[in-house]
Formats: sequence, C-alpha cells, structure tokens
Amino acid sequence: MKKRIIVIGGGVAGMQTALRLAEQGVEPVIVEKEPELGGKLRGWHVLFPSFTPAEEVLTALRRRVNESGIEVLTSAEVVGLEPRSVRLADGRELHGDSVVVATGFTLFDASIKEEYGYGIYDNVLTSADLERMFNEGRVARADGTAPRRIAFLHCVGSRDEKVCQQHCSKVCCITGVKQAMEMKKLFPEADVFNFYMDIRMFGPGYEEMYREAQQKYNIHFVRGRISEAAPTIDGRVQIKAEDTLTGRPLRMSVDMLVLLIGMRANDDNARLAEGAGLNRASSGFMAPRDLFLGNVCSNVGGIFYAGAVTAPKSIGETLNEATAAADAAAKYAEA
Amino acid sequence: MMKRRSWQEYQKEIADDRYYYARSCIRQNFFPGSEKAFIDILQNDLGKELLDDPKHSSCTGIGYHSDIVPLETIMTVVARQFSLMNEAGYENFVTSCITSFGIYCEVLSTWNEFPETEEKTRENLLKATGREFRKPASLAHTSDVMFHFRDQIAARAKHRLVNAVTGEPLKVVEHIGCHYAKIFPKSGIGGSEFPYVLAGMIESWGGEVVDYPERRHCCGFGFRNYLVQANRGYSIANSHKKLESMAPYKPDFIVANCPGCAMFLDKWQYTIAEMEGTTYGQNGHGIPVLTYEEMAGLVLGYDPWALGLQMHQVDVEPLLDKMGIEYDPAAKYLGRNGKYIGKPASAVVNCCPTDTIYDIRE
Amino acid sequence: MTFYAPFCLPFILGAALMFLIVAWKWGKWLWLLPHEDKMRILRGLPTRRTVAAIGEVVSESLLHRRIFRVNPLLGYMHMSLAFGWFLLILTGWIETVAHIGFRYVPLQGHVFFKYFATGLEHKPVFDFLMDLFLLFVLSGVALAWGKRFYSRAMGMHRTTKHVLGDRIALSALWFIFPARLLAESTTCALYGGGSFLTGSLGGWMAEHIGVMPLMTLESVAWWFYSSCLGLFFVALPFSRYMHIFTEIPLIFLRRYGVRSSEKESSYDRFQVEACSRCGICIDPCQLQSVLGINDVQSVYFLRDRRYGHLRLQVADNCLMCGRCVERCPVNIDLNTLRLNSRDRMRNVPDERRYGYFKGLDRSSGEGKVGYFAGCMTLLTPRTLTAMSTIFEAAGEEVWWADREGGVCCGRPLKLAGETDSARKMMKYNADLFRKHGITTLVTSCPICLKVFREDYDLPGVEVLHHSEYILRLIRAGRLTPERGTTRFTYHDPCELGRGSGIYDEPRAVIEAVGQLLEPASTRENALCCGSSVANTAISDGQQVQIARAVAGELEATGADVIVTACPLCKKAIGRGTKGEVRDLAEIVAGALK
Amino acid sequence: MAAIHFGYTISKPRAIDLDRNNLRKSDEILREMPELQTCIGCGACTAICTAGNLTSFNFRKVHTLVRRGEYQGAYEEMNKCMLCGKCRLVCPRGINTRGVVMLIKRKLGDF
Amino acid sequence: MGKYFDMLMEDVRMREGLHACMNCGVCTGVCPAAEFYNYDPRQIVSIVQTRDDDAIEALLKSDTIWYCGECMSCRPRCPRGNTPGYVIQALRTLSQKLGFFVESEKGRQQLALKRIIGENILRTGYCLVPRLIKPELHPEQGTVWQWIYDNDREVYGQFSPVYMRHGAGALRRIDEESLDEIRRIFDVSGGSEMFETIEKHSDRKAREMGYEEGADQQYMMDVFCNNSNEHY
Repeated sequence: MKKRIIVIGGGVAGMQTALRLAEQGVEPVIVEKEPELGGKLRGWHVLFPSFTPAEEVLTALRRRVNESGIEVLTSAEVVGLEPRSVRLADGRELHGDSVVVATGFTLFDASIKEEYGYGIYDNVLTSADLERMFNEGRVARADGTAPRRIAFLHCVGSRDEKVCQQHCSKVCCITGVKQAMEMKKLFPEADVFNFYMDIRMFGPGYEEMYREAQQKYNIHFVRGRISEAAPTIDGRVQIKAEDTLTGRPLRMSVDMLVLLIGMRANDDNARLAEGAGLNRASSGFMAPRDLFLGNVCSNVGGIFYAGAVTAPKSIGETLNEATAAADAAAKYAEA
Repeated sequence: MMKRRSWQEYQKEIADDRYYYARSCIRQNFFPGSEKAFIDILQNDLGKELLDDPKHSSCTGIGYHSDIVPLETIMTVVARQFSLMNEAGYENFVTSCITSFGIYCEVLSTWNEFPETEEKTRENLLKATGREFRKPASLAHTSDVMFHFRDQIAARAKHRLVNAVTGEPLKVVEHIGCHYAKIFPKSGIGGSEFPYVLAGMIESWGGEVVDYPERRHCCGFGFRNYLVQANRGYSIANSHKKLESMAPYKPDFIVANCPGCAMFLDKWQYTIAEMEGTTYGQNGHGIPVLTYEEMAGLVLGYDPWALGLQMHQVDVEPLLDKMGIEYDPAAKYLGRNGKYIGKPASAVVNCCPTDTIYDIRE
Repeated sequence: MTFYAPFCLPFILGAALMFLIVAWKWGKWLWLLPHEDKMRILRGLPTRRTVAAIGEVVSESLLHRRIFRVNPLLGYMHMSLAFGWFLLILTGWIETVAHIGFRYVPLQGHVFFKYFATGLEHKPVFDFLMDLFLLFVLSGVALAWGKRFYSRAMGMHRTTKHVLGDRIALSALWFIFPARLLAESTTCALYGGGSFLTGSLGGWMAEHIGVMPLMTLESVAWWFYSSCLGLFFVALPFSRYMHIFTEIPLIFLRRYGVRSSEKESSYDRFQVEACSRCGICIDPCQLQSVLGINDVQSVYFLRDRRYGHLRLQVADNCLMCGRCVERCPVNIDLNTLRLNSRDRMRNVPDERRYGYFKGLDRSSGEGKVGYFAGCMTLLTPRTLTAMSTIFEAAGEEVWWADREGGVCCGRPLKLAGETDSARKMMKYNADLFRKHGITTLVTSCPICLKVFREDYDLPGVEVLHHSEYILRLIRAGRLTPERGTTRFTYHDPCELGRGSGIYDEPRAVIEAVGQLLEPASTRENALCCGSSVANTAISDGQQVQIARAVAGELEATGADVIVTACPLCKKAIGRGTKGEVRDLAEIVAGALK
Repeated sequence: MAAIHFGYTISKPRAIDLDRNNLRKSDEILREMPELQTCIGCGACTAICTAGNLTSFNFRKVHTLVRRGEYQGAYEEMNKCMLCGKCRLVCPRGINTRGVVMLIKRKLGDF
Repeated sequence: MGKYFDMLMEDVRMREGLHACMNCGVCTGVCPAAEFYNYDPRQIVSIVQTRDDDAIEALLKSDTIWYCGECMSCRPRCPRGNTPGYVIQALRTLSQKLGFFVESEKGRQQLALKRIIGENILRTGYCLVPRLIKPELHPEQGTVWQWIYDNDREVYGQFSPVYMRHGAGALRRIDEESLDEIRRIFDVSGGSEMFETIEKHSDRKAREMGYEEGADQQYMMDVFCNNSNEHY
C-alpha cells in the first residue's frame, strides 16, 4: 500500500513537492484553495535574472503534475491540520501519512502605506500591477500615454516597523532592477529612477544585472526611501525623498510610481499554527525546526514546510526546498 | 471627490457632551471670535454643555517646543489642567489648540509608556499645588468635536460651501496642524496621511477638498523658527512653498484646524505680497484663510464680523460673496457698539480698497 | 654655360619656397625663445658643444646611428636615403668644381649638372662615384617600398598611418631618385658618359630606342625629375620631411642646454617638427600592443599638436612610461611635450585653490631622516610596516612626514597638466620638510621621488628612494639581511627606472636577500604596469589587461616572488597575477634576523 | 515693494528638484563616462580621500549631486581634490575616478 | 565613550525616539527644516547613534540641532519607529543643561525665547498675549494686526467680556492663585532651573563676546535679530 502525503498549497512549492513525492513512489494529494494550480506565479510576466517567461515554468510544472496523475483538490481551503490529517473549510477531512505545508505568502497590500497613495492616486502602481500590465502587453499611464519618467520604490512593506513588516522580502530588489530594465526597453527615452536603501543582490547573476541596469540602461539609483507621494495638477505624482548620499532632500514628479511590494506572512498562518502547535517567527512566517539541519521540518513531527511559507524566497530556492521537503516528508511517512 | 476611504480606519471616541474646554494662546490672540463661535455653536446651536474654566492656563506647549520648558514641567502643568477638570466634575477634555492637543496626547502616551514619569508628575503636582488628578476619559481637539457634529450642523446650515451663483462646490484647501495627527496618527480622524477631520466637514457642508502636492507640508511655524526674528526666513519659506503648490488649483479658501497655521497662512500671504508682490488668490488678492469654527459659523449663518473675520489680513469678502452671505461691508472694522476706531492700512494682498468703505462713516 | 633650362623651373621655385619657409619658421621660433634660452645659445656657440653638435648631426641626421640600434636594416634604409643623398649633393658639388673651377653656379646647375655638362669632358671617377651613391640611395628607396609591404623585416610591427600631405611628399620622394636615374640615363644615352648605372642603362636605351623618342624621353624625364624635387620641396616644410632640416638646429639647441618644460615654449616647435613620423614609438607603446589603441602614440600626438588639432583625449591617453622616449631616434622629449600640452589645455591658475593647506601638519616624530611614504604607499600598509621595521633595525630616528595623511607630492596633478596648482602642493611639502630640518628625505614612491628631485627646492636635503636608502644601510652594515634561496624577479617602475635612472640599486638589494631573475623586458625596456597616474583616460579593465600582460612576462621568469619598488606597480601587478608580489622593503624586512 | 523692513527674507529651498534641474550637462558627463553611473555609493573613495580627510570635500557627494543636475559649486569642490588617485585604487566598481574629477571640472568650469 | 549618549538616554524622549536608524532618509525627505537649512535629521540620528562623545559634543555645540521646527513630520514615516524630532528635543535639553547652547548662533537664541515666551508664561499664564506681539518686532503681522494692536480693547472686547480682566473668557487675566501654582510647578519640576541655566550661560557667553553688561537687552536683541546667513 502506497503512503499518502498531503501537500497544502498548489503553487510552485506545492507542485514541485508533489512531483518529487510521486517520483519517490509516494502518493501525494495537492490541496489548493484557488480554483487552479499555480499560486503567485500566475500573473507574473518574466523571472529574474534570465527573463524566462513565468508561464514557461508554470506550464511545465502543471503539465508534469497532470502527467504524473497526481490528485489535486482545487477550491479547497484548509482550516486545520495535524501530522496525519487536514481539515477543509467544507468540513471534509483528508488523511495521510504526513503533511507538507506549502502555502506560500501574501503580497503586501500597498494601500496600507498610505503616504504613497496607492489606490488613491492614479499612476501609483505595485510591482504586481506592472507584471500584469507586461502580460497584458499594455503598459501605460492611467490616461493611456507613455511614461517619460518612472520611479521604482524598493522596500514597500518590507523592513518597515510601521506596517509590522520588519523582515526583508529579499526578491523585491532584483525585481525592481528587472522591471526597471523592462521599462527602459519599452520606453528607451524614459528616465528611470530606483529609490532604495540597500540593494540586496543575493543571487547568481543578480549583481551583474544590477550593473548592467546602471551602465547599459542608465537607470538612476538613488539611495533614499521615498517619504511621500502626492498628486500634481497635471496628473503626475510628486515624490519626496532624501538623496542620502548627498544629504539633501530630493523631489521630483514622475509619470509612474511603482511600489515594489514585499512578501507578508499569510494571515491564516496564525490559526493553522495554533491548531497544530506549530511555531511561528516574529515575522508571522512559519518557523522551521532549525535553520540549518531542519529547515524544511516544523517543530511537529510529520508536518513539513516547502517554499515561502517560512520566509520570502525566490522561485529557484522554492523549487529546491520543495524537493528537500518532499524527501523529508516521504522518509517520515515510510518510517 | 478624493478617493480617500482610509480615514474610516482611523476612528476615535469623541464624547457627545459635557466638555472641559481648554483655550489656545494663539487662537484667543488671533481668532478670539472662533473660540467664542465654538462655544456658541456647541451651547446654543447644538445644546451641549461645555465648561470654560477661568482657572486653567496655557499648556506652555509653545515654551516646550521652544525647548525652554522641560518635559517634567509641562507634564505637571498638564496634570494641573486635568486636576482642574476633575475638580469641576468633567472628564471630557477638549482643547482648542493643536500644539496643546499634541502635548496632551504626548504626555498621556509618555505616562503610559513610562509609568515612572506619571509618578514623578503626581509627586511634582502634589508638592507644588497640593493637587491630585485623574486622567481624562476622553481627549479631543475642538475640530474633532465639530467633525463629530458635522451632520447636525449640515442639517441647520443657512449657507453651504457652494458658489451661490454657479452652484459649483467651493474648492477648499484644508490644512491640518502637524501636531494633530503626525505625532500620534491614531489620535486624529483619518490618520496622518489623509486626515479627514476638516475634509469631513467640508464634504458634509457641500465643498470640494483640493489635494495638492504639498498638502501635508508644515505651515512653517516651527516655534523658535518664527518666534525669533532671525529665523523667520524659514517660517515664511515653508508657507511660501505651500502657497505656491496650492495656487494652481485656484482654491476658494483655506481652512485650518490649527490656530497657528491659520494665522501664518494668512499673515505670510501679506508678507510675501509685500516682499515680492506675489499674491495667490484670484483677481490678484490673497486666498482667504478660515478657521474651522469660522467655516462652521458661516455655514450656520453667523455674522462674519461677529466671527472675527475682520481680524484676518486677507480679505474674506470675495468668499462671502461667492457663498452668497450678506454682510455689512461698512461694519467690518468697527469697535464695540459700532464705535468707529479707525481702519487698517491697505496692503498689496488686500482686494477691497478700505478707503471707499470707511470714509463714509468718518 | 647658362645652367638654365625650362624644366628647372619647378625645382627652382620649390627650393626657393622651401628655403624661405624654413628660414621663416626657424627665425620665428628662435626669436620667440625665452631670454634665458637665447643666452644659453649665445654662451654655448663658442664652446666645444658646437663641435659636439656637429658630430651629432653627422651621426644622427646623416648616419642615423640611433635607428641602427633599433634595427640595422631600418638604420641602413634611413642612412642610405639621408647620407646617400647628402653624398650625391656633396660629390655633385665637387664634380662641378672639378669641371669648371670655383665660380658661381646656380643651385640647379649643381643638381642638374649631368644635363648641363653634356658638352664637357667626362670624368669617369665622378661618374662612378655618382652612380655608386645613386645606387646607394636607390637601395634605400627600394627598402622603403619594401617596408610598406613588410615592415617586420625592419623590426617594426606597425608603421605610422600617414596623412594625405605626407603621402604626397612621400610619393614625390620615392620618385625623385628613379626619376634621376631615368633622366641621367637618357642624357647618357644621347650624349654618352655615365658609369655602371646610368652609363649602362643609357647604352641599353641608345641601342633600343630611336633618337627622336629618346630626346622626347630625355626632356620628359628631366621635367619629371625636377617636378618631383619641386613638389617634394614645396611639401617639405608642411610635411613630416621638415624633420630633415629641423633636427639639425634641434641638436644644436639641445647641446646648448635648451630644454622643454611644463610650459610650452617655441623650443617645443623644434622638437615637434623634428619628428620624422618614423613610427618607431608605436611598437613599444603598451596602449597599442595590449589594448590596441592606435591613435594616441607620440607620433600622432606630435602630428596633432603640430597641425593644431590636438584633442585632450589624445593628450590624456598616455601612460608617460617613457618607453617611446627610449627609442625615439630624434631623442624628442616626448613626455615633457605631452605634459606641456596638457598644461596648456587644462591648467587654470587659481590663487585660492588649496587654501586649506594653511597651517596643516599631521606629521609625527623627529629625526634627521624624513620618511615620506606617499599616498600610494599609505594604501600598501605592508610596505609601510616593512619600512618601519627597517628603520628600527637600522636604529634610524625617523620623522614620519605623512603617516597620518599628508598633502600629495603634486606629481599626479602636474602630470594631469594642472601645473600651477601642483606647485602649491610642492611648496607646502617643501616648507614642511624645511621646517623639520631633515637632511635626508626617503620615499617609497618613485612618483614622489621624481617630483622631489626635479621640482622641489630642497637645498641641503638628500632625496633618496627607499631602494637607494636600503642599499646604503646594507652596505654600511646597518642592515644585515639574510640571503635566502628565494628566486625573485624585478619589475622596474617607470618613474624609478627610466624616470630617475635607478636600475642597479634595487637589483643589488634583491641580490642581497635572494636570487634575481631578469624578465624579457627589463631596465630601459621594462614594461609599464599600466596603472600610471599619468593616464586618466583608460578604464579599470584596460589597466588590468596591461597588468596581466606585464605579470605574464614576470611570471615567465619562473621566479617565486615578483618584486617591485613602487606601491602603485605593486598594486597594479598584484591585480594581474595570482602570484606573490612584494615591495623591495618587504623582502628586506622579511630577511632581517 | 520692500518698503517694509522685515529683517529677513524668504529662504531659498535647498532640495534637489529634478523637475527644475537641467540634466543636460549631467547627461553629457555620463555619456562620456558611463561607468560613473555604476557607482554603488559605498563611499570608499570618500573614506580614503586625502583632501576629504582635510576638508569637507566629499567626492561621492559631489559627483552624485552633479548626476542630479546640481552643478553649483561642483567645480570648486572638485578643485579641492589633489588627484592623487587613491580613490581609483579602492573603487570596487573600478570607476576611473581621476577621470571623473577632470571630466566634471572640464564640463562644469563655468558653473 | 558614550558619556553624552547615556545622559541623553536619561530623557524618555530619547528612549522613545531612537531605536536603530537604518539611514533611509525618509525623515529628511519631508523635513521642512532640511528644505531650507543645511540640515539633515537623518545624519543627526546617525551621529547620536555612534555614541561618540566628540561627535555628540560637537553636535551639542553646533547650530545644527537648533534648525528643527519640531513639526514632527518625521515621526509617522520612520520605518524603524524612530522620532528624530524627539532626539532633537533631547539634544537641545542637554545642550542647555551643559551650557553648550551658547556656542552656536542659533543656540544663543534660547535666551530670547526664555525672556519672551518663558517669562510671559510666569507673568500671565499664557505663552503669548496681544501686547507681546509688538508690530515693530512683528512687521509680518500686517496692517490689520497693527489696527488690532492699537485698538485691542475695542477689538477683543467684541469677543471676550473679560479681556485682561478676571473671569471666564478669551484673554482673561488669570487669577493670582493659579499663577502661583504655575510658578510653583516651574520651581518644583525644573522649569525655573532651566530658565536660570539659560540666563547663567548666556551671561557668561555675552561677556566672552564682549558685551560688558553680560546678557543685557542689547545682547538679547542681537541674538533675536542677527542672522549670519551661514545656515543654508
């Protein structure tokens, strides 16, 4: 009799976990609350640093899940879990030999950072909005005109005590660089400014990409967090910041302000954690058993983590971690 | 209409009745009519109970923010105010001044955060005055109270903030005193980024709020930066910056909930006009600046001169005309009982040549 | 005899024009010389310097001794053209005299003597000599043609890219001697005479060509010969061939002690126009050999400067390593010319600049020996520590002039052309040195060393590079380093070697601590590390490229450790190799017991 | 005007206003030396700077201001530099800092 | 190391206002003072954060800490929950305690503030009263203010029955008993001591600067009016 492992979440992490489990001869079941698989990768345009279309990765994963005959429950929300069972919102209860939690993260709601006027001022968008625009093939200001000056703001909803987001979301820096380059490709005449506090280029090829953005694309990097955004009479956005490297306030109006929103822990992490006796980090993300030898394990035997449920991660890292989580879960189930 | 819905997330308890009223140094100096109007509106129009206690004093906030009054001292002064309120049997503290409002918020918060400071304050107060105190049940700025009753006032409105001729809503620039919500965003209606306290009144009474790039910028008072003459370049420059930023929107008037801001936005228009010849209003004069009490008073049909609008440097008559308010131009600069006491000299910023009006009475 | 024929006209006009222009140029340049230089010339005239100058003119302008050193074949080519032509002129003159005695003969009479002398008795000796010299010159022309197609045979990898005017003059020059051969041969064919060359060719022509065509040919040939000469003469003052004449006064002026300086002077014109654009400076240039930059070398710099279209980018893009200076057959002071061009283009006197130097003194300690580490040495703390160890071991009391940071020596700024401002730094430092009463000034930085020696006014203070200083300590027995078995190779810093002539001292010091292996390019030919402060045009990547090439040569010696005596070279080479790079002081300090 | 003696004047804003600043010169400079744009603001140049250790001269600040179109005073500031070249040796992005100094001075000599 | 920092930390405003700054510059971006002075609140916080005594002492003696207008616009924006404005208040308080304020032009103005606002509080119970706002010292108050000032009883009388008299209402005279309480509060809680400190150090500095009478009216008017214009 095959062992059965429940994978909560059908995003990149969940799909990869399930694939790996199937490969190991275990029977996985994916529980996804959305009507389709894909998670946050849906709606993303291209992935850093290679500009690989997100659709490519997503399609491959979905096809393989399909081909492997993995059982997938969609539109199924998990409300409680134990090492050997998962309770769904509709009252159903699934049983297995262990559980992998791959519920990912929630995108930060930029309107909470009121000073930037997201949702209030036209032409203030988020990085996710911009990806959607790229996908739709229509990148323009609210009035349909092409932007001539674009500002990107790093760390929106990251490293910010005011919105209870102390952590660094890790991937926004490189996303900001990537999107700035994409904008510059679309609008070569536009001036692009990236406002940052630190540029955290942690991955392979990222720093090189940053340098290319500076030298080849002439993207301006200004070290300073934007203090506030305000509307101008001609429908643009006035931003204020300090150019900290010169120690002087800086202001300018831009046609488009893109907020590079960070990753937030899912709100229901708290409930799931409480029900199952799982530890959470102060950031709200799930806390692995330990950060070195047990980073895909939870503090409860039989419950494992894959992907951004424990901390912000890139797609590549998530895929690796999913494989590791699957192996750990399978080993547990077999024992 | 601004898409500012977020104000609803910042709500605070505002008492419905029985207020202990603390006056403002600046407001009673420059807008004594506004304080009178506030009391009148509450007591006469809305039938509320309010105590104007002769024993209360300044909170000494201007001294505190000029850094000559220590934190311990101002805490004790604040404690004395609370003690007076307790003594009078009230528990809803309302203050007319934004600096004071900030001070009360800060002191309460400090006592909360650092309980040893509250102990020390009690000790000091007892030692100095033999008094004890209880903290108020609620603390509000008087503009909060006015906001609280904005719909009742709208129901009694004699005039609305619309152009009486065209029926178009008046374009209003609202200016919120920095210490209203920037120190404690949760203590202000609408928070610090999109405060709704004035916008709510304006919208209830038919006006349209103008959002402009420097909306959140300080008026430039900056305490020592105005109080010491050598520093006033800073003070005027900040108002200048705001005025330059709002002028393209052609606002019909400015309203402020902070007495200092209202005074500065008014007086600096005069100074800028004298220095550079620049005026920001239409037809070459200034933009009228009102306090929210004056705005409410006009809406309720109070006589402009009874509200003290003659004490403004920038003439308010164009606004009164737009709103269709009837007034006696000749009565503007009269003393008590219609006594003729002379008139101010005309200035660049003024639109109404005072000569033609007053010489009749002379 | 009239000594005139219509075909002489191009020659006469060309020659007249040439002499007028050359005289005008020289006159003007001499007139514009600073007073001191004029006095130098006047004082020098009646001395042995004049004789020496004449000797140098013969050996360089005629025999081209220095080019022989570069490559014998190249030397022969230049010599055959210059000396051969000179011999033709000289012998031609003697021939004239031999025929008609000492009487006035117009210039064309000498030059076209063969044409006019048909009625005279033949003198086979002269015929033979003239043919011999003509052959000599023609061999040079043939080589010059050959060099166009295969320059490597003459040791040149790259030759100069010439401008149009030069090409015209060059073509005229190439045709002068074949034309002369043809003209004289036709005359010989018609009237007899000539020797093994013209005589034989004339004989052959007489046999195969009829008299009438031959007469036409003679007329055409002489016209052609005269025209080539005329054209060449007209082009000469405006082309690179101006060097033929200009090198001569240059040699005299130089012998009299006239020099270029950081400010342009009319003496520079002699130097600039003495450049033959031979292109010998191109090959040693590492910007060319490593980076492939081929429009900034001295030959192009001088050309652009001469014609007044020098751009700052060209003036700036030079390492001033001096490798080309070593090779220049005319001995032009290329670095100084480059420097004063930069000065003209960039120097802005500003009285208030560097006002902040006032009252500044961050030095520490006391002693007769002052040690000025130099900015770059402050970035190589190992060198600094090593020097400290050495001073201590030698029991020297040292005044540290800039350990806490001092004012730059001024040379980098000077090299960039801001010479007036650089003087302020020099004055500041010199005052500081004087104030502390030192008698010896030691520096670890050859850049500082050069400026201390050349531009600082430090009477009573001996300026030493640390290599010289360390050698002295060793020789005096104050330092006793242990000689080990480590094999070192030594990189000559430009400013120390070619710049200051210090080659032996560092080598002696290395020999005292280990074995020394010489790289392929060494001493005067040593390569530049590529990070020279004189160059502000090349990028970081290009600097590294040069450093790699240099390090490659040093590594090829098989040495364990690369040693140099300049902090900048050390940093630069360190970026080009994975091997160990040490300053001289470090290896000495390491070898102390 | 100015009949009244106020004893002060309206202070001039100090903020870098990119709507007002003319970036033409800055663009020219970046075109001639695109590597300047790769500055990561680490400040190594400023930390090592001989002139910067003696005065308020801050190379990073000056070239950053120039890139923002703030040319006023840049020439005078750059004139404090001694061109010793230490900054070039420490720059992690290998920017030709001495070239930058001279380029800025050349382009902004008239400011 | 850290002597001044420890002294600053005794002030609760420091404990509330300074956690760990990450130099993002959000405070400076909106700061009205940074807009018009050579001033950068971020750098102030950054310097204080170093705990370096020399650097903090230099700060306490400099003009820099006196530029802030205490509008507190920095407070709601700081992503680290700092309040540079509070840090400034603590620095100013310490600068006055240690007598360092007299070493800077802007710091010396504290004497004028003490004499104008401070003494008025003890005298009237208000920070300011109409008679204090003399048109010749406040030309910017305009022609209408001149008219009000000249006719204060007539103008204020329309809005307050008790102008400069006892009773309830605007600009009333505060009763002597209340004023005594205020004065005693100042004595007990350090307010009066602060006033004396300001006077004492100002007097010392005035003499140092060549005012033979010490911190007299002339000195006060000079610090009130003079601007070296070296602040931008």
